[in-house]
This record gives sequence, structure tokens and C-alpha cells, in this order.
Amino acid sequence: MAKFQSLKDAVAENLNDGDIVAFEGFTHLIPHAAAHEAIRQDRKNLTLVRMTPDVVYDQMIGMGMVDKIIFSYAGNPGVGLLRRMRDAIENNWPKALEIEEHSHAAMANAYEAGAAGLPCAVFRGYKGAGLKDVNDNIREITCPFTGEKLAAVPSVRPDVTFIHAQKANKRGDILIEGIIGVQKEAVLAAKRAVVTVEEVVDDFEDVHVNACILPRWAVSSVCVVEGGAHPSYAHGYYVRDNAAYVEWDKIASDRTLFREWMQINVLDVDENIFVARINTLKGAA
Amino acid sequence: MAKFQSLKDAVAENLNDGDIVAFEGFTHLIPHAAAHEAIRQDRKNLTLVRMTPDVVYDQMIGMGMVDKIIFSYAGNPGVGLLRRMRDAIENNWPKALEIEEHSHAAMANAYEAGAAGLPCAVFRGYKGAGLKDVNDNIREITCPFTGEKLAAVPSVRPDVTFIHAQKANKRGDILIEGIIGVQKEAVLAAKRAVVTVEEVVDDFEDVHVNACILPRWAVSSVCVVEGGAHPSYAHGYYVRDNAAYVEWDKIASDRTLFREWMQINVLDVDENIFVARINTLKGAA
Amino acid sequence: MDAPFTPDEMMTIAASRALGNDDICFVGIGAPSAACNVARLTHAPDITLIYESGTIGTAPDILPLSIGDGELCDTAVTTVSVPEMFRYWLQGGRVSVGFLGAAQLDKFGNINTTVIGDYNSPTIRLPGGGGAPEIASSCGEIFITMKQTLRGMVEAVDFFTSFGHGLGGSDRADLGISTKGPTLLITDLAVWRPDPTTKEFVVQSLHPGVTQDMVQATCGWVVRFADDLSVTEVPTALELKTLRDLKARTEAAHSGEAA
Amino acid sequence: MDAPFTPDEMMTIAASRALGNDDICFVGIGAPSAACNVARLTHAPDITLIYESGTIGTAPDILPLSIGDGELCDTAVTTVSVPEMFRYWLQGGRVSVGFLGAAQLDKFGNINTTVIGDYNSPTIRLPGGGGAPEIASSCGEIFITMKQTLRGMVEAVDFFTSFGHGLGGSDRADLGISTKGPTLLITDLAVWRPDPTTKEFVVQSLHPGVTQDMVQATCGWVVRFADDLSVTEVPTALELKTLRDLKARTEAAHSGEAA
Repeated sequence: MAKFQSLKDAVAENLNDGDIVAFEGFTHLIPHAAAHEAIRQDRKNLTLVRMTPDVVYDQMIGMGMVDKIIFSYAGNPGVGLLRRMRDAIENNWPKALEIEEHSHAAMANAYEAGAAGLPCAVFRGYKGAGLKDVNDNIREITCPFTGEKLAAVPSVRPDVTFIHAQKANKRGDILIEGIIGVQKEAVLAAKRAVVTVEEVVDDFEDVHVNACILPRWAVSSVCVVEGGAHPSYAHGYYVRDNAAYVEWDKIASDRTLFREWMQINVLDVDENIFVARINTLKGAA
Repeated sequence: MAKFQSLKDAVAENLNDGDIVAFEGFTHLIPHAAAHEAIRQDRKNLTLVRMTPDVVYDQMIGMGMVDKIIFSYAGNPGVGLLRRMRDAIENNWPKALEIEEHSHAAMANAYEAGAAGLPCAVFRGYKGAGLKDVNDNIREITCPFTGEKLAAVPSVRPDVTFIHAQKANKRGDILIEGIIGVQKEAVLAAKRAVVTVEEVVDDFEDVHVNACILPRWAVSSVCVVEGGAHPSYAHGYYVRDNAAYVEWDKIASDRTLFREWMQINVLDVDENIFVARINTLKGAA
Repeated sequence: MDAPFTPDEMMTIAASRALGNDDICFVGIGAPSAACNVARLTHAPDITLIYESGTIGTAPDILPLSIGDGELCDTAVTTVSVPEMFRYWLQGGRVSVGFLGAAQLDKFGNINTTVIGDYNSPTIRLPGGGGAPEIASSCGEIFITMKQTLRGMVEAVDFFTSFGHGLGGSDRADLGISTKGPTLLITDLAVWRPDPTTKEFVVQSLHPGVTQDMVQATCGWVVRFADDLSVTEVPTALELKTLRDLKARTEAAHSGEAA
Repeated sequence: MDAPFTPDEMMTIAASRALGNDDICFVGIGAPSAACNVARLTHAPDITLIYESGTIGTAPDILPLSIGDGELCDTAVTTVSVPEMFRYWLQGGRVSVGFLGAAQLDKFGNINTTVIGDYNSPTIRLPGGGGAPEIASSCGEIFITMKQTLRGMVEAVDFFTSFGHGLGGSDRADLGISTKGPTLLITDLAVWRPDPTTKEFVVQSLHPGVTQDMVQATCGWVVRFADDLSVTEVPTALELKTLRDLKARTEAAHSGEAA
């Protein structure tokens, strides 16, 4: 049952060293503030899961918090590569990173199967693709009616999922609108779920009957963090900070520069900094 | 690509003798007008598919159009049994009816798998249930990671699906709101799809970004039939005609009475009758 | 002095008491729906009611005639597709209580709503299982409510529409089902719970004015009564008023009048 | 007299011409996105553009920087979840054309965006496949667009991120893949189509001013040229204006100014 609490408390209560954790968001609504709090609390030995690990996962990997990553596309969207993640894979800096790599279809199906309480996802995929030769978690299953060979991957079942959403109501129900990605699945697949929101409203009376709403009993914690997705965006609130993504490419290109930036912009601040970061990005949304 | 046409033409072009056909609707938005047109056009040897066959399937079975039915709950909702379907199963009147019976979970998954282009659906179900002993289309599949035995059923892939929806826009995109059931899946699982709608509007500009919309290229025909779900209902347009469902129980209880009613209310009329049937049911919706 | 009440009212109210404020309840139609909504309107205002039509967290002002009435959607927290309902919410293990009715029931909580007689040439073809087979296996526990009759409560069901405790004992766990299964049966005469070991339903309390003979006379198996058999608490004035108001509003709405 | 244009513009415009009004096109980011939107803004106004973020039938006024930009959702017919996108729309066989870019490409249309070097100890770790492995197998056919370089167009890809025609011939069908795979490659220098039998890409037309030597000098395999090799039609004034306006609006929007 959702409880309203500070982001600090929510991370402290829900994220443990060694957890399998998803900070989900598909370009839209990426929970940057929550990830930064996890960095401040210095969690270790995490297994990160996400279809599209981008800047926040680059940051967590660069800070040495991550043992393993399960993913399907690791890039800085519209900019290029993830330099901290590359440094970990190519040079073991700051430590070695184990990877379990899938396609988007596999990951989307794996989250879906996790939400559905199933041990594995079954789909038509990986035909001729090289990943099935380097990932033992890609297997075959045979249709008992047609004999067709289908792909199977284990479902994703995180210990905890973090997402950012537009609104909670006073009861703690969560509203997600726009590009909804795999957030509903990531929450329902997880044992615990923490949601940061732009704002809390009285009720969802005026919301569409079929909108993407997570009832309060499907989430553990709700934390109000205005701007908490920055430099990602929140449909209806603020636009994507493309300049910040471009800037990240420079910051991440140098180990020292990276550490200095993290000290100033993450370690020495708290989530209240986010509201100022979206000041110039409102209105256009 | 959706073409706007008369219901008569849409049924003539899309429904053939011997087809596997779904007239889907989960209490809400049941395509009664389309089913009545199929009855008037006297299609034969159909295999009907539906989670909740109710009055329209009772009518089609009673008219001798149906060889087989694939279903998970055959009742007159809130009233009782389906007397024409019972008469076919228990007494072969007017002819024998083959049944393939599933649970709701299996049927919902089978439509989902059909929409997803898969040959079968995989889920956790039928544990201890008697249906798997009488239905050879309920089989087992083993998770290649955990060894858990899961249930598998063939996907549903109708030749044609008929649904009723609230609105089309001028391009032919379809909007479904409220209890959306398995209609999206039934349309996407089918080779062809015919949609009757309450009305055509200019565009869907004011519709929620994540509303259930079928793009025009996912449907074959769009037919305007105001009231076309009666005695089912259309959220936002008119309420359910509960009295008609109760009345059906009496009509269907007698073979002669049934045939007389069908003659007067289906065979001797056309779909233009539906608008009058909802006259007293508007407003409350 | 307590108001008089019918056995049917006692059944519904006793059933409503079994539900808690934090329950996520998958509601069958008929008696379960009335009980769940009485609970919501009395002691469990925050209970989440889910109907298989996809309506989550619904709070109908009147009882639906079917599981897909518009009232359910109008008052729901959200309405999802039926595949999502069965995959994420039911199979996903999010439902604490499944509330079912039964056409035929045996002493181990196995339910038949499929056929009377042989499956392939039935005496009576019933509607079938609908959501029940997976409600019975996926919900944390199952409550059952039905009126007692010799035809309904039988030594052995003609068909296992949904699995309760099988032939008792560890049958359920032996099939790999990890949920509790039927933990409560509420009839118009009594409240029953399964024996912890044999899983046979045992009468825990008789509704006011009901005798052991009355229970046995309307039950097709030899009834076991608990050693500490008690009397079901009579409906309170609030419970009765809530149920009757709900039924009156429902009657008015379904006959087309303003509620 | 025709306006001057860059090779990049020629590439995008030539690619846009391959798309028809009735196509349902799954759009990769970068060059494919520009080509698809130029098609929509010129000869194919009713084309359906789908991005893997779940946006169906989108009509962005500016080019998205990522596949999940808000502009895509704002202008879409509808936006669905990512699991639905991959299950119902891609795997369901609803997409006629998948449009992909490539970091590495071989002459049989196999694409690598995963690693340069060995998978387990790569020289360069690239972003990975994202949607590409199943786009490549599920769409009716695949169009590829990329700028020619010796590093990019190689004799053999380091990793089969997405499968084209394998080692050519019937390799694709032999794997049980029923879709056509790569049917078109458009570079900044030429338009290529696979040989019907060997499936090796063959240059069909050279962009204006481009020589066979220029194509070979920037391609890592021995290039085959069609017997009836032609010259790609130069961009029309409308095509150029449409592309340049689109890029200008995009530039203005992404640098924070009003478009």
C-alpha cells in the first residue's frame, strides 16, 4: 500500500545492496532524481535492469555501484554511446561489468511476463541474431500445436522498480500518460515499487477511464519530486533537455571530469535541486 | 484499409460460409446489429468464437448457422442460461453443435496470442480443472528455465471479427472506451475486421493520448449503425436494456416463439431499426 | 430488539464480514457482488473490488446485473483490457480474495458450473467456468457463497469447473498450486471453514434460528459441525439498512426508474 | 537548373522515394527518421510511421532526437505500451517496412550495432540492437540507409545484431523467416538492391556526380554494379525544400528557439 514519504526514506527502505533493480523509463519519464538518491546512498553490487540504459545508468556504473546490467540498448539517445558503460566493459573501470544483453522485444516480453507472474516470456524472435549465441538466457520452446520453435527468455522480476510519473492522487494512485513505455509492467513485475511524481492532485475524476493508472496497492512509496525526470521529460509538464544529453557526452568522456561533475551535481545536493533544472523547459511541454 | 460502407455490404464482403468468426464484446459493445445482418444473409457452417457468447450467439445457433462454438462462458448475463444453445447441445436442435470450451483466462490469452501473431498462448492455468480432460486443445508446455509446467492453448485467429465501437473519425480510425474487453485483440487476431460505430466524428484531437484506438489500416470496414449494440450498451451513448435480456429468456424457451421473434425482429427488418431501440435508453448513459 | 431478516440477507451480511479494508477482491456476480459491496459500504470502505470485465477498484452505487455493467466502469479507479486483467492482475498474484458462487459444490470446495451429468451428453448444460478456474487457483484465498440445496451441495461434483481441495488433504499442494484455495463457505444457514488437515468444510456457526438438522437436510454430504459451534452474529441495523438500500437502489435502476 | 544538394540530402531523399502512401513503416532513428518524414511531407501524406516507443501514426513537425520524444506522442494516432508495440504491432505482422540504419553492414544486409571486435572483449562496445533483431525478422521488408565508409561497409560483420540474408541465397528462408528481409540499401552515393538469387547487394543507380570508383573506394567488399546501371533522379525543388525546412525546424526546436 502506497505511503507518501521523502525520496530519501523511500530509497533507504526499498533499495538494498545486491538488489536487482529497474529504474525504468523509455526516453520519457526517466527517474533521474531517484537514481541520484540511490547514488548518494552509495548502494553496492546492484544488478541494473532496463531496456534503454542511458545517462543515469552510465552514472551508476561509473560510480562503481553496479555488478551486472540486463539491457537491450545502451546509448545516449540522439547523441551516441555511453562512455562510462563502455569504459567498464572495455577497460573494467572502475570495475568489471557483467552484461546480459537482449533485444527490445525480449526485454519488453520479459517485463510483461514478470508482471503476469510467469517464469518466462515466449515470443517469436532472435531469428538469425547473434545474441542467442552469447546469452544462455535465450532459449527455445516448442509450440505444442504447430511445432514452431519460439524464443524464450526468463521473466524480469526486480526486487524493486523505480519510476517517475506525472501525478499521484491523495489516495496514492498513480497516473502515467504519453509514452508509457514498460513502466506499468516494471512496477507489477517487482516486489517493491517506488514512484516519484510531479505533483499530487485531489482525485482522478477527470482522467480518461482507460488511462494508465496504477492503484495505490500496487506501489510501495510515492515521493513528490517536481522535475524528477530531468533531463528526461514529463509529458504535460516540461520538455526534454536535449542540451544536457549532449553535455553528458563530454562529461562522461573523462574519468576525472565525470567524478567532479557527480560530486557537484549529485553527491553535494539533494532532490530539491530538480525543480530549478526544469525552469526553462516548462511551457513548451 | 478501412472503407466506409453499409453493414449489408460489409457482411457480404467479409463473412463467408464456413468461416471462423468472432462477434466480440464483453457485456459492453456487443455487435448485435452485425450479427443480425449475418443472420439475414443466412451464413452457414460457421465456427463462432467468443469469451461470453450470449443472446446473439443463442440466436445464431437457434437459426442453424453454427457448426462449432469456442467459448468460456455461455450465459445470459444476470438472467440465466442460453436456452437455444442448450437445446443444440442437449437435443441437437436444430442441429448438433460442437463445442470447444475454455476458461476466460485461456480465451483472453488466446486472443492476445492471436493479436501477437503467435501460434499459441502460454499461461498458468487449468490447475486441477476438468476442462483439460475434455479439450485436447489444452496442453502443457515446460518453462526452459524453471521446469514449471504451464498451460498452452492455440491462439485464436478468426477469419473475420465483428465489433461495435463508439466512434470512427473521418479517416476510419476507431475509438473504443470504457469496458474494452478483448476487442482490440479480437480485431488484430483476425484476417478481416468489421466495425460498427455509433457515429463518425471529424477527428480524435480531444481524445486521450493513450486511449484504445485502432488505426484505420487495422480494420477492413466501418459501418455507422446507431444503437448497433442494443440490447448491450455503448458507454457514453445509452445504457444496457436489461428488460430485453430478461425477455429473451422467455422467447428462447420455446422453439416456435423463438422463430416467430426472429422473423419479426431480425429477418423482416434491417439495421436501421436499432436507432429506435435505444430511444428510451439514452441520457442515463 | 433486532430487526427481522431473511436467510438470504444473513448470508450476504455474514459474507461481507469476512472481507477486510485492505483486501483486493475479485468479485463473482450474484451473491458475492452484494456481499462485497456491503463490506465496502460498511466496515471496509477502502476495499478494492475487481470484476473480470477489467474494472479495478470499482465502487458501484447499485449492484451490476452482469460483470460488465457500465456502473462498474464509471466508478472504477481504472478499467483495463480483459487480457491484462487475467494476466497482470489475477495471474500476477495481485488479488487477495476471490469470491465465487456455485451451482454445485462438494465438501472440499470443488465447484461445478459446467454441466449436470456427463460432459459430452449433459442433462443440463450450465454456462461454464468463465473466470472461475483461474480465480480459484490464482487468488490468495477463496470465499464461496451459495444457498443450500440438496441439488447444489453434493457428495461429488459432476465436473471440476474450478478446483478447491480436490479429494482433500494435500491434494491442492500436490498439484503445485501454492494458493490457499477455499477457506470459507457462507450459506444461507451457516458459516463453514475447512478442517485444517482433511480440508472438509466444517460448520463453524449456525445463523440465528437455524438448527443442525436444517443444515443437514439441505446438504448432500454428511455434515461435520465444529466442537465449539457458535451462532452467527445477527445483522446489525446498519448492515441490514445498507444491504436493503443497495438492493432498493438496484431494483429501481434496473427497472428504469431513477434511484 | 536544379539546386545543388549534398550527398546526405540525396541519400535521404532517395530513401524517402521508396516509401508509399499505404506503407506502415517502423522507423529507426537518424537518417531513416528524416527519410520517412520527407516521404510523409511530400508524396506519401497518409503513410503510417511507427516508432518503437509506442507511437503509432505519428506526424512530427520536427525530427525527434530520440525514438521517444514528446513530439511523436503529441502527433500520434495513438500511443501504446512498449510490450504491446512489440507484440501486437511488430510481431503481429502489421508493419510493411522496417527502416534501419547500421554501424556495420555486409553485402548480404546483415547489420551490426553491437560490438566491434570480439563480443566478450570488444574493441568498441556499441549501443546494441534495441528493436532491430525483431524489426529485421518481423517487418514485411527492410530498407537500410547509411553513409558509405570502409569501416561501416565490411566484408563480414563482427556480430549479427540483426539478420539480413545471412551468407546469401536461401539462408533466410532456411532459418524459417518468412519475411523478405533487406530489399533496399540507400547510401550517400548509390541505391542498391539485392540480387534475386545470391541476395548480394548490387548497385542499381549512382547518385548524380558519383562514379563507380567512388562507390568502391568507400565500400569494404567488391562492389557489383547492375548491367543497366542508372543515375538516381536528382532531388526536386520540393523534396529539397521539404527536407531543408524539416531540418531547420528541428535545429531551431532542439536549440530551444521557436520554430
